[in-house]
Amino acid sequence: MSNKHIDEIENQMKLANESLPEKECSLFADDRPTTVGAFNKYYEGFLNWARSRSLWMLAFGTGCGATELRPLMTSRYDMSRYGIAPRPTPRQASVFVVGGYASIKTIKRIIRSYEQMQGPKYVIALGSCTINGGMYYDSYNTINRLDYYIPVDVYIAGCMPRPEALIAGFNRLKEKIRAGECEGMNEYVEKFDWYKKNQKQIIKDWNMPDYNW
Amino acid sequence: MSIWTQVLYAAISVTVATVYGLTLGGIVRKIYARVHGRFGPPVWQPFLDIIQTSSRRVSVSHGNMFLLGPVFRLAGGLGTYLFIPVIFGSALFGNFSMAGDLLLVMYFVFFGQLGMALGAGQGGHPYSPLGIARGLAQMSAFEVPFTLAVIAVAIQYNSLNITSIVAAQQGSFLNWTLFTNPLAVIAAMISMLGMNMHSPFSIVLAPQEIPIGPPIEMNSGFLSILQTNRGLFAAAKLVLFMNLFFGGATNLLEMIAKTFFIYMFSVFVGAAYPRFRPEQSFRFFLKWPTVVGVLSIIYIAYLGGVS
Amino acid sequence: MEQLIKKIKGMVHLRAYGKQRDDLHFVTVDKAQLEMILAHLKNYEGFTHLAFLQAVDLLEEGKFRLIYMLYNYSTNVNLGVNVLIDRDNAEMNSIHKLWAHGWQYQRELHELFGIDFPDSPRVHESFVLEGWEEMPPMRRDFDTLEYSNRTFYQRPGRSTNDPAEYMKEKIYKNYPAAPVIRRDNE
Amino acid sequence: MVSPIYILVLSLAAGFMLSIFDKGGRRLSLTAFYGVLTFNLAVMVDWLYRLAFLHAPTLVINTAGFKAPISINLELGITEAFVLLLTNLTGLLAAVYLFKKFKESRVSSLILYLLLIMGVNGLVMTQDLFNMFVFLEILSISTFALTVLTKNSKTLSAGFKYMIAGGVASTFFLLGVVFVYYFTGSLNLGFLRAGQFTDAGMIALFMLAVSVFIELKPFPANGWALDVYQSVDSGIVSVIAVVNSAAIGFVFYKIMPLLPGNFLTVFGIAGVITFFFSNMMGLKQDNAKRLLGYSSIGQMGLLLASLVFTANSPANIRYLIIGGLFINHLISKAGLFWLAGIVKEEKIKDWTILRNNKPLLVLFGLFIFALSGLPPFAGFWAKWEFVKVLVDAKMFFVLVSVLVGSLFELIFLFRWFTNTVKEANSELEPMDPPGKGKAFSAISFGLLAVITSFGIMRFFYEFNWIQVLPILAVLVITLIDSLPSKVKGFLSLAALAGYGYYIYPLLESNLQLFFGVIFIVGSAVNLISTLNRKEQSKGFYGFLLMMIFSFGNLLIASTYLEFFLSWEFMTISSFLLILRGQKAQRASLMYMIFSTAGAYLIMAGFSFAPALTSSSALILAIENVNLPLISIIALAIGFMIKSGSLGVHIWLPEAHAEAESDVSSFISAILLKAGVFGLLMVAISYISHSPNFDVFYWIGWIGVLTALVGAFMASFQEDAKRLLAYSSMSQVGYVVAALALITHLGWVTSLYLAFNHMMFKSALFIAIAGIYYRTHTRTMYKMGGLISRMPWTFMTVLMSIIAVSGVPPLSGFGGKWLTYTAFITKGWYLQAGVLFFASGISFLYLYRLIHTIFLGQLKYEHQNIKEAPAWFIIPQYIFLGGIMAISMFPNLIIEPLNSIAMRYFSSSIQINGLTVISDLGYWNGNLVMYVTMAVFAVPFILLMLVKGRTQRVKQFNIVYAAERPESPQTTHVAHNMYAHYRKALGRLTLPRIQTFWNGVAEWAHTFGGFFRRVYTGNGQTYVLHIIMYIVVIYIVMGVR
Repeated sequence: MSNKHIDEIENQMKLANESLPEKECSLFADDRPTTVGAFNKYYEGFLNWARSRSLWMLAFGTGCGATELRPLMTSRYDMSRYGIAPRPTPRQASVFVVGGYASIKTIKRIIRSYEQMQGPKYVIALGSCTINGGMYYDSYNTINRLDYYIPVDVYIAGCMPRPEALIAGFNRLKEKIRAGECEGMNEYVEKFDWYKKNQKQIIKDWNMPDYNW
Repeated sequence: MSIWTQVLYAAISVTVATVYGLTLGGIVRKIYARVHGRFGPPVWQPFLDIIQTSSRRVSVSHGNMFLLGPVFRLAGGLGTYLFIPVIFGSALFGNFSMAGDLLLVMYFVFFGQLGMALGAGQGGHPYSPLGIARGLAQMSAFEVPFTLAVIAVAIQYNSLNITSIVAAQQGSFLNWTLFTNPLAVIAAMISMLGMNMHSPFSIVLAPQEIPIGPPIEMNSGFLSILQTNRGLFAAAKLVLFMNLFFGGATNLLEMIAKTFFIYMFSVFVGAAYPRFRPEQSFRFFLKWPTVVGVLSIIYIAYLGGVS
Repeated sequence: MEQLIKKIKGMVHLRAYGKQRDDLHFVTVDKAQLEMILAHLKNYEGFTHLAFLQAVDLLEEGKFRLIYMLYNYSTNVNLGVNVLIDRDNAEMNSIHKLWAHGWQYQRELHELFGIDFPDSPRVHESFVLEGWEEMPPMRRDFDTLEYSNRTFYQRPGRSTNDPAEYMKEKIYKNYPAAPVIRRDNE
Repeated sequence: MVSPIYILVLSLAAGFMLSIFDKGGRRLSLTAFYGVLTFNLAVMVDWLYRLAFLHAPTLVINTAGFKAPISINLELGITEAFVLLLTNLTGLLAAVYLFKKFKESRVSSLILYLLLIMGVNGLVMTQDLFNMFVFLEILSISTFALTVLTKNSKTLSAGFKYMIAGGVASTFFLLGVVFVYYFTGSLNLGFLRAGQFTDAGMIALFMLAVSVFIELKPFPANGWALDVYQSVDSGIVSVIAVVNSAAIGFVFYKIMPLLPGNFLTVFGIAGVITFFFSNMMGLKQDNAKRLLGYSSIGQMGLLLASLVFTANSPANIRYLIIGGLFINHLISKAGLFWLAGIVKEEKIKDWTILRNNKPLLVLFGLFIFALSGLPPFAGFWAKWEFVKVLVDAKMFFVLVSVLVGSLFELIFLFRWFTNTVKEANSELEPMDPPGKGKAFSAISFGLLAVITSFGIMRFFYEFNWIQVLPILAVLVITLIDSLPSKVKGFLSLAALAGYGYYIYPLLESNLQLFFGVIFIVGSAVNLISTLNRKEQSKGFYGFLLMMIFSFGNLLIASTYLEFFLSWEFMTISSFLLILRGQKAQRASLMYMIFSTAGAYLIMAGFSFAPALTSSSALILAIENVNLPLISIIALAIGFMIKSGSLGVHIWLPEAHAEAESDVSSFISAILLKAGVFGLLMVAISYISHSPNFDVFYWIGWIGVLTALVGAFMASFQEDAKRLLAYSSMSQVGYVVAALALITHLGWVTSLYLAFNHMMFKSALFIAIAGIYYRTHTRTMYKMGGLISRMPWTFMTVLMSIIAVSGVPPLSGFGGKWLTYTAFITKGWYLQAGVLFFASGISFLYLYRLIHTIFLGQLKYEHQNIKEAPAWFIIPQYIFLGGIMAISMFPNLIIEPLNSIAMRYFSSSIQINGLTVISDLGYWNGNLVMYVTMAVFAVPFILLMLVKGRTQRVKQFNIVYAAERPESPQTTHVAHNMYAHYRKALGRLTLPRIQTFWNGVAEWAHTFGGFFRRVYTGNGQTYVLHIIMYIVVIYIVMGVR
């Protein structure tokens, strides 16, 4: 393949970043995310086992459900014995716990943080609001279905779900990870345009790049 | 001894130290948890964490210096460890201590920190330099009592050669620096609190103020390298302290026992105290530990502390 | 308090006065006289604190009611100064010169009710709704359900229950009546 | 052969005839006027030639056919001829200068001028006291009449005061004459001998002497003269200040043999006091001519003092001192007064217009330099010898007063100079072109200054041409200054190579060779960076070469004077280089003040030193010299000022920061090492003899604290060059401290550190120069993220800061290892602790430097800037190569240094293969390097394995708490980076030393202002001053 040809393909891979002002275009990466496949079955199995035993949760309370994360962290429920630990930065986290209703303003930050996490990454959606809007189903300002915007691995129903339910949810996530079913990262890439369309439909003030590396 | 044997020995020694350091990290988390009244993660959790971070499929790099930052850090840890003779009289754990003496070890510590600071700096996140500024400043402060203690030790044994310092402490536990020069040990142990960066001196990572500070942009494989270093470097520091102040070790078991207790000191302090503000931390080190360090030198050099 | 009301009455055209509690009173004044009375209350009557500025949509009357809630620290009295403004092309003078933090309330009102405060700084910037394009959502003629259906992908099969009925039906079915705690003094 | 009596006759005759000539047209009278003046000069040239070269006997002219003492007789010896030659020359040139005025004013002014000149000639030649009185009166009256020629009320009152004071003085003189005649029956100087005077006769002599002394305007009885200086026309003032004073000074010289020793001492001290206080009061002056007035009075005081205090010196030394001071004063003061007339600006801050006229500016600089007593001008030599005389005579009070007074003088002169050259002045008014006559006079004196200096150097000291090379370099480059900058740069490089080739065989020892490498090779590499200059850089290479040659000359100087001469050349050239910086006014002034203070200490120190016994280079010869303690202290402080030690460091950051960016590297990397070289020289003498006071213990502490404070200060800077400047201060503090150990290991350490510092600091400064060239800012927080735009420069800075900080495996670690080993071996434990603290602090500023410039967020305006030009990159990488070489193979440098230090001590280290072994520990730089490489490779490979698919992202792709960054400016953490440290240290960070020096300056100014209040401007008060002064002198002398 000639170099020119490669360049063309690469250009197609670039994102438009239309909503950024001219002078900021060079300050954000404009590459498209790509899918990264698993290793061979056994090795990946081992890795998934390790991943499931070491879940690093993004400590970002996005809704009222985040209140339930505190007792989970502290002595009463002690999530650390399950290998779950909070991380202060999305770069290092592997699990994103979306804590309940997500307003438009919040979903923008959720998307940004989710995209900044390094895969394999998992999403636990907490509370009814993330499933179908919950009590805010008719609000002008909160989304109804989280899975239209980012791929969700485990939903935990309830308003709000108690820490026990959260632990159950984490355990469900672990099972899914070990079974190799949590490929949200690749799913997001595969259906990238669809997700972006949904996101941009509600986030009118999109002053960030199309993919937040 | 051929160079390849030496390399092989070094590899074994490094592996043992890393595993040991990481396990210690796990134990610390367990202890913290018990102090909090929790079960805590299993002691092998650090290993799982390392596997997890290094098994990430993608990573993000901010540039070449960012890429090399963790490499510098681990190289610093490796180097520091490799220039320390771990077990007295053991060829297997003798490492490359013939390349230099105590001063080399003390300065090699900076190698990793400087490199990491540069890598984190290129990350472009404002919290990185904030954390580094705190870290460097705190380092400059806690190095003062530590240096004074080291100088006292050098005067006492008239040597900067770690092996001969250890050799001089053999015989009875009463020959340990701990008993022959207690002031120096006090100064050094207080500065070790700063080195290990447990609270009250955890101002660099400070998750609640400057979320994790310097490595905030570090991810995936970069982070796993840093985690590995954390284990190795902890072991290296402990071994150094053991050699200088606690009579060194003649076998692996003794090494493990001694370093474990040295480490527990900072762990217990860390579990019991809340965090200082940065300026409190600097001032703390420049006050009493420094005075103790100066006293230790006066004791050794001028009052005839060496009998 | 009565004296104050009298005084206000002497100064401006007092459209209405209501007393909710001993420490909570409401007066309604004309739009044009609002600033004057607020300045007076702030400077001479000790109502130094603007607790909030809020609006009520009186759709049926075609008005907005703006409530300037003032607080007097020395007497611990709340005084709500109400003013009615037209709902169409709603516009009001800014009070950010009296209370510096007023601009933030006004910005909020502009976004959520569409009330304009021409002098107020940064009033046209978005407040909580980044990039909102529809009718201001707090107006009562804005149909949020319709908007939500249109925008947020309702999940089919969602049902709503009254919690009390639901609990009676599902959880306490086997109990003839909910347990009632009786106390001695009843 | 014309008898000088005709000078008097002709002047007098012409004076009377002029008014007649004038009837025939002004042209005729002017011709006669200038003819007479020229004739006077010609006669004196003739006579001086005869007396000096044909060894004609002293000419004695008897008048009226009788011999002395009956008749009035005149004498013309070589001294008289010399003085008269110069005064007549000045008279002529001043007349030329005044040509336009003379053409326009009445003829009487010509007559008066001629009378004045005649008075001067007569005064100098006459041997008769009464005759002297007559001439004094003539001088006095003609001067007064001339002053009031400039018609305004100020001159009138000034002239009147002058007249009154002159009258009072004359009265005393006349009384003295009467008494003398009464007691001795003779008025002829040749016949009067001090021995003949009884006690009563002493009073007569006292009156005589004191009246002449009053005429010389001693402090504080000199208020009457100052107004004249300020208000009268410059041409005439130049005559009053120079010619009149010279004549009266000569009168004093003539009656000196009559006076008893205690009289002379008092007069001498009064002269010194005058010198000191005039200069102190000059500090506060902002009126150019009044300032020159103060300076004139001061110079006359100094001249008087030198007349008195050199009485016992060998004749040639005495001639050099007095003649040198006299010529220097005459040339530069007349020149400056003339310039003042050309510039026509009263306030010195308005002199900036001189910038429009480059030749005059050069001339101005020349006169200022000469007046300040800088080499190669006459004043320098005179001062050098005078200081020596004073030291030999143990007149320490006088010595200190003279030196401090000179420093004051230098301060106000250089304030004037730097102000003229650099003061920010947005609207430069064009300057009127000077009249031809005016310019001619000034330029002639400029040339005369140059000629006399070369004369002194050539004939008096017989210097080798190599000692003069720095000056020659300036001249040669000035000649080719119209060539493009690059050509001059390459020529300079070639010249440097030639110079290096020339002095290489002259370097007798390894030590010289080592410093030769630092000075010459280091400069040569640094010079590459100047090749980037696009504009013509007039004068730059001249001064640069001057500086580098002076460095080299320091190495081969074989006498104290040669060393000091090179030292001063170095100071001057570096001052002029610093002055080229855009805002360098204050910085260069401060540099000059501190350097000169240091130079005076060095001068005094050398004067205290015993004579050299061998003819080899000073640095070697000094081994056999037992310097006395005071000499060691003076020299050490002098050299430490140059190396920026704590307490006297405040010139350093300013000078580094404000100099042009490619000059800063020279200053930091090389100039500071000159101070180290000097200190080493002191130490060499110190170790060879057993001193009873441990000076170097304290120097060691100063060095250690310098290292600490420098590091702290560096951490709190926002300006990259200022940061590096403080870093230099800190690093040189290490060098000084290690040197002060006075052990083998200490010296190895010191030299190792010096060499290392030369390399990494050059590289750093050149890197910053390159960055400044691209970004046009030195403020670090205005940069950021430049790593992606300037990777090569980043690499330099990275390597350099590793080398600075002492992190293995680079050369810095060797320095640290040697340092601590040396300190602990010596037993300086606490010092080692402080040094370690300083080295910890150094991480702070180093990280700040590299982070705020290269890491973090790239600014919008720097998104497209390019890498620094190759001329900046090349020298950086040459230095990096050097650093890598000595890091990899430390033996390359340790072995030579070991041998250097072994000349003075027995070796304390063993070199076993590649391992250096000390008493305490060991270090194998080579193995460390390999192990480091290996341990670096392992994690690198590991990272490649585990990092997965890596996406390279841009600067805004940071997590930023789920927000997005708004702008690079607000995202880059750089400003006040160590605020927390400052907070922790609290009051310790106050700039106390700065405050101290500000206090000193304030104090000096206040005192100057206080004493100035003596001058009320009231004529009566001034007369009272004179009377009181005479009374005080009378009492002090104990005349009975």
